[in-house]
Amino acid sequence: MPKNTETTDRHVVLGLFNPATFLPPVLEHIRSQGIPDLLMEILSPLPLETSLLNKPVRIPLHRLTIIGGIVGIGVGIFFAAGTALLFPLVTGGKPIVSIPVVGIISYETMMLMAIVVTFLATAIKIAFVQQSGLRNDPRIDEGSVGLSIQVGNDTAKAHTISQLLQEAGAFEVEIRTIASDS
Amino acid sequence: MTDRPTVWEEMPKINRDLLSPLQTTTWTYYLWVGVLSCFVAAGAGAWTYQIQTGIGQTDLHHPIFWGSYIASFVFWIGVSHSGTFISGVLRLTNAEWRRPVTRMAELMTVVALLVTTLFVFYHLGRVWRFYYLIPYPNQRELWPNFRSPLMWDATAIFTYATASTIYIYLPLIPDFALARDRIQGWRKTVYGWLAIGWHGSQAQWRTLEMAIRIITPLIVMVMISVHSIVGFDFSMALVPAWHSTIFAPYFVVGAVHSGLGMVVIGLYTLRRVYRLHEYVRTEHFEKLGKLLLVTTLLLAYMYFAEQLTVWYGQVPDHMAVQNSLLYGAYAVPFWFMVSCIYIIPLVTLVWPRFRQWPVGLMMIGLIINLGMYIERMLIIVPPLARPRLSFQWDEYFPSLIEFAILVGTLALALLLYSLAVKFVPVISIWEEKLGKKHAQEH
Amino acid sequence: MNLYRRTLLKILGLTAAGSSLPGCEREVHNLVPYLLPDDNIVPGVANWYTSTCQECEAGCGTIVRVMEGRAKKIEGNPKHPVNEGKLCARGQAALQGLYNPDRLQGPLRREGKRGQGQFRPITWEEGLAEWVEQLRTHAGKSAMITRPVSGTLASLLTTLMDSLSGRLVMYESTGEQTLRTANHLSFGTHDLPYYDLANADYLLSFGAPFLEHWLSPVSFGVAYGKFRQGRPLVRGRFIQVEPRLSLTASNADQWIPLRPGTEGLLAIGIGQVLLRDGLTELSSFHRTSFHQTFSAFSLEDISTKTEVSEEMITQLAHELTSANAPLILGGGPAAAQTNGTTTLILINALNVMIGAIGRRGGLQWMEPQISPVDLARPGLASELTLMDLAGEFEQGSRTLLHLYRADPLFTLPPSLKFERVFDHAQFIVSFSSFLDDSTSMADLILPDHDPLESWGDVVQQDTIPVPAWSVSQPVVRALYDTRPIGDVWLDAAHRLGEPLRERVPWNTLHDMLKSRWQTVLTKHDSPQSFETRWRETLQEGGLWPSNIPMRQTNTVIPSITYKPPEFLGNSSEYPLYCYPYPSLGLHDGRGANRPWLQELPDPLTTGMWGSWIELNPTTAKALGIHPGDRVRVTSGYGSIEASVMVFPGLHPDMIAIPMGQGHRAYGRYAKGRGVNPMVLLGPSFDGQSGSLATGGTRVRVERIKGGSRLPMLEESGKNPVIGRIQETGGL
Amino acid sequence: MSQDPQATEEYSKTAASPYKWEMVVDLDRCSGCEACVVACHAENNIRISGEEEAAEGRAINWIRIERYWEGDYPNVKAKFLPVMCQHCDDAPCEPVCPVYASYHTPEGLNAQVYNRCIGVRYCGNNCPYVARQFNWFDPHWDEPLAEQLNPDVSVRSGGVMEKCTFCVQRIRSGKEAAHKEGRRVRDGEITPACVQSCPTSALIFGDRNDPDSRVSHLKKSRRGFHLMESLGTHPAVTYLRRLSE
Repeated sequence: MPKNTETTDRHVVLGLFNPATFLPPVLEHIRSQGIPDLLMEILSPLPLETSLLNKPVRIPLHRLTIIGGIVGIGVGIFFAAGTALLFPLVTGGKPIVSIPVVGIISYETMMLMAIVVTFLATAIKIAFVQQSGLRNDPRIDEGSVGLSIQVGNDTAKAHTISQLLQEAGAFEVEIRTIASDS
Repeated sequence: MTDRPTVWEEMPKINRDLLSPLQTTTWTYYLWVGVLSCFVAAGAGAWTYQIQTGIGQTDLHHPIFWGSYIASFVFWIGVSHSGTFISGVLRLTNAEWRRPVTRMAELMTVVALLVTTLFVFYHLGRVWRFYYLIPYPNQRELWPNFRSPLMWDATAIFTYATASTIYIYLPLIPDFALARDRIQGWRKTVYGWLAIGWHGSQAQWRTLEMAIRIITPLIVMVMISVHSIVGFDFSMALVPAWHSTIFAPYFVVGAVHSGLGMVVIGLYTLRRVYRLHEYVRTEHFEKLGKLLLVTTLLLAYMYFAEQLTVWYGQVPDHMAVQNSLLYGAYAVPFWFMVSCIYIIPLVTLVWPRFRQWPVGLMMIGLIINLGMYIERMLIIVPPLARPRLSFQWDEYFPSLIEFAILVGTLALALLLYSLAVKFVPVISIWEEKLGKKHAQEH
Repeated sequence: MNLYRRTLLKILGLTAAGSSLPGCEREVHNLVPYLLPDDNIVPGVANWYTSTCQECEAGCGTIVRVMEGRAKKIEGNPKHPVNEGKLCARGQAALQGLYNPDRLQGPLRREGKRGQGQFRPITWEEGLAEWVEQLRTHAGKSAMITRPVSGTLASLLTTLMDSLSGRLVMYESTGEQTLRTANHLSFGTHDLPYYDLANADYLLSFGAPFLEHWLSPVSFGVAYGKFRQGRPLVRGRFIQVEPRLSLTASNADQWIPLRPGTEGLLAIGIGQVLLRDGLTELSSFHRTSFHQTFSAFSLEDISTKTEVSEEMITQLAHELTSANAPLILGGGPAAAQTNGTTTLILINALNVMIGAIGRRGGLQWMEPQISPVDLARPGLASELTLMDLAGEFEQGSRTLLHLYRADPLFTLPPSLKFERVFDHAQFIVSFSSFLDDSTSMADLILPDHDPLESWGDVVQQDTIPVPAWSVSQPVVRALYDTRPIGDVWLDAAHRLGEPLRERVPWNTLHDMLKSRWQTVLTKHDSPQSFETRWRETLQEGGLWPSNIPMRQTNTVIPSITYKPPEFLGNSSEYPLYCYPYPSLGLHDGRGANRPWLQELPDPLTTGMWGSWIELNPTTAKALGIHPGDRVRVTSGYGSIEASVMVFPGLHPDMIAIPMGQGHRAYGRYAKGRGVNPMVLLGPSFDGQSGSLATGGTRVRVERIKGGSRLPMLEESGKNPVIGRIQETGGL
Repeated sequence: MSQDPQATEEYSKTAASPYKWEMVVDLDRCSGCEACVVACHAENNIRISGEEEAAEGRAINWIRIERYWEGDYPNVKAKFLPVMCQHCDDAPCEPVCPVYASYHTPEGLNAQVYNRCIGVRYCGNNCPYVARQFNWFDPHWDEPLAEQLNPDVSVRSGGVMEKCTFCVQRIRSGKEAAHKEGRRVRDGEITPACVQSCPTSALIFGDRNDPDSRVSHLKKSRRGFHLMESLGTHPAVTYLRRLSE
């Protein structure tokens, strides 16, 4: 039993539940212990329709997509119109800058940029929400739901919470400690 | 809910089943890969020879400047439409049954696109100067000519290739994570990178789903534009029987037609090889059969509209082409093609019982693709072979070198696909689980 | 500055087609060989030199573009009266004779048996020594067969041959001997008239292929242009009568096919109508003589024999008389029959009837002029003359044979057994530049320069309005260790010593040439020195005195009795007439070693690089033969095999075969390619002119195994009809 | 040539050129003698294809005489149509080239830039006159035939599209000559090889902008027509109909 000493380490408590038994009451019980939703995170092998935790998830993806698209149109116009003007050559009586061509090219580049930007944003988002030591547990994919709770550097609190989770019906609880200087 | 095992209880089994192709490999697989590699090598040799000696190794000659390479180019782009259509359109329409099919279809898309680009290079007279096609600042200050439909094509295909790679990657992230935790060795690290730290938190799930929701409609639009532009390559030209407004939509539908056929083949084979009968069930074949029936009718309708217009118009230039198809030099392949892509699918697929017969559907898939390949040839060659100056009328049939390259490339496509199967779960695991969940809830 | 550089880069990026970069990276293009040690050679700057085309006997004036000592292009000499700056395909292809990869590069001595074609290079000294030795041993027994030469060389050879009491035979397979004889019998002169096509307004041609190879094709081409569109209001009307639709016939407003060999009969029919309807004024002498000639047959008899309707015959007669300046030509297939001369005389008679003699737009003769080389071309030999020569060799009265640019073994039918000459000749010397079928039988080969490398002159005294005395000069230094035939003969003459030496005192043909031109150029008394006049002449390309008076010719046409053509082989066994025609590019075969001409599509069949048999579609159908099928053509004298081209413009009872292919030697492009139709022909002659009746042999055709696609420009090979073009306004 | 300001202008679209080149083909004069074909081969270093390639339909001709049959024996007619690049003002072959290998000069020439061409062959498909010819292999001349090659014209390598240029090298040198003397090019001063050789003068070449040039007059002829006028390619080659009853 470690003493209640001042360390800079942070603790994360992960409890594994059987999906059948993991129900909103459980969360209620934990909330009642004064743990805000912000510190909680639910890990699941597939997306859960109802968001059990009421914490806002704001992702500005749509806006990024639109911005990407607009940039793409610019690129398209440069290719179809700009390069033609840079070195104007008459070909077959077609105008140097042909509107339909500009349309087609910028449509494609618009799509390209929109999709690429959206993807990058998504990837970055996915890759960097995992701060605060949340880690995957293979057993979750085997058909269970994980509830992870972030605790500050208070070791004692970590233990109480793990108790709490066990009462709530977690068939397994583990406390992870992340060295802050790592 | 208690008598039947819930999806949660099935999960270990699902994981095991769907990851098994990645874990266990039989000697037949190695044999298969070995054979394919030989064919690929032969094709590569043929291409090298063609580059060394000259593009004259084909049977092309004026006025028939385009032939089997361009036809194959069009064909393979068509195949690439399978994935996007299945996973894209069906996702948009929330067709639950799509789930086991999407991943293997998307794989086809990516492989097909890789192959497609190859044909552009086969076709070039001076392939070592291909970089003239790339828009980059150079000392000549000369950029590619974007007024050329071929440049529209290049742009569209680049977009499409990038998009579909992204589109297959996103839903793969959770599965990569799954594999990362279950497979050891060098692959573990690779999966590790590819999973970009996925751990299934609700935030990640939501981000992922939102991204997919945004990209799906976009990629469907790209898909339609791509093959429309391939159609433009021809309809922008003055060539009789190319210069037609229906080409763009016609090409798109044709692409989906052959694409679906290809999916059926893949679906059947994979289910057979990896015993996925639990996941790929008859209903899937039946659904695909229905889709095929629809595309058959749609395509036949468009083709008829096109030919009827020509026939009734009786414009000599166009008639020359049509006659050569109906009862001229190209009559045999033409009628063969017609029966392959219209008649046979129609008379078979209308029977519900037939649609529930996987083997039959697989065979229809084969026939349709054979037919569509010939159809691509017949779209390109006869119009070129019947120029307005009848003095220049001529015929064309691919040379041995061409055949070697075509077969080699087909082998390459199969090879890439077979290798991919060993690295990527051919059925999207989490989507499958989700599907089962929905099924149980309602 | 930077801007300028940029524009330069743009140009490099965008060098338009045919920019001045020497695009091909062959090292020969980097080094500049100063073949002509000449101050005015500037690299990259072209010089033009005048010369005279020697591909056929028309003697067109040419200018040759020379850069860095290499001949680049031959064009017509704009100042030359014969071709007025134009030149035909064959003339332009002369370059590929000069730069032909199979040219003989030095004197050769036979090794092994004669005809095995094994030769060993020797020095000129050895060669000349041996030849002179042979000339001594075979004194008085030598003969020379040469393609027609003219001017100084001609006079040199004649002088030498008769002082050696040898026999000089100038032979040209398309020498129009029949025409010359017919004209001699009709007008009492050996000179051919000038057919003033340009000023005629109606042309009736009995098969004369004047747009292909007849007499002077280029000058006729120039005239034809004027005949059609040269005059503001007049467009000449042109009717061609012949059993095969030749290139010339396809230009006619109307082509009238008739049964082969009956052209004379048709002429009689037309003349009959002219006389009957009193459409002609004639001297009483002619009136009587013509009347019996032209009333020998009834019109319908003629019509059935010729297969030309009576209406047509009458119409032709009336058209002839309604025209202002009608002109009638005869040649080609009409002359290629056993009754050729008679036919052409009858045609001359028609010309007399329509008053075309001496008329503008008719037949004209100029007063004979004193040419710089004091003699016109010596008479050409007919095939019968060659037979006579062969006889001399058989008897042993001739033992030493010289060949110069003549290939009798190829151009003569084997049935004439001309190889006798080569069997009996004890020694054969050839001066040809190529190892053709005859030269490969030679014992000693002393190759001549190419015409573009040598001095020479050509005298054109007939078939043109003014005489043309053209010179040709070396435009490039000799490529190989060859010597001009003139110099070689002079050398030999000097070695033989007196009396030859003082008869031909010159050391080179060039000296001889100049000395002869000196007499002329100084005769036209002018202040400048000879040298300046000579230089001017060279710049002009020759000398052509203008305003030559017309000669009055008196027609001496006797009363003619028409005799029908005779054919070898009976019609039951050999149902078809056979007509071998000189091909547009290869002519009688001399062009077969020029790739340009091999690849030049025959304008009507569009065939290239080979031989074919032309069949009328109905005949082909009857025989169950399809285009591209392989057939065997058999006559009583030989048989050939080739693939068929169905040819809509051909008399159903006739097959036609292009000449020029089927060489046994003659270089990589010609050897073993196609077939030589001469193989089929039998010894059938036109008695009066003694020339071979090439149309006088019957054949049969049978389909045999196999069949190959002959190279054709017309890729469909389906004889397309005009579709779209008519829609856009027709041709 | 690159230093010649005129030549440099030629490539900038903005510079309006004083010349517009035009060819007239008088079908009533053309006898089909094919002197033009050999002249073109000699002038423009056109490769010798040889029997095999010719049989494959790959023989290269920048100008060819097309022969069309009409009717059946005995009333059969053969009509000749010389076809070369029509140098269309609205050339279908130009815009489809993805690398600007085919473009339009201010003088109305349809220029083909060999060193830019990568052999996509779209232009070949899109030329209604089948005027464009392709080098399926590298060219070859048996020595010493190559001695004859014209240094003013680049030899085309394999994999490159080529076609009639109206003998642009002759046009350029003609213009330079005129430029030195500070005058316009005279009518008939510049003749492409085919025009120069044509015995019957069926081919006429000149400047459309010069109202007194022969081509300007002949263009107005009632016999005049363009090949496939309905396609709206506006060719720079005018044909004069062959007259026949």
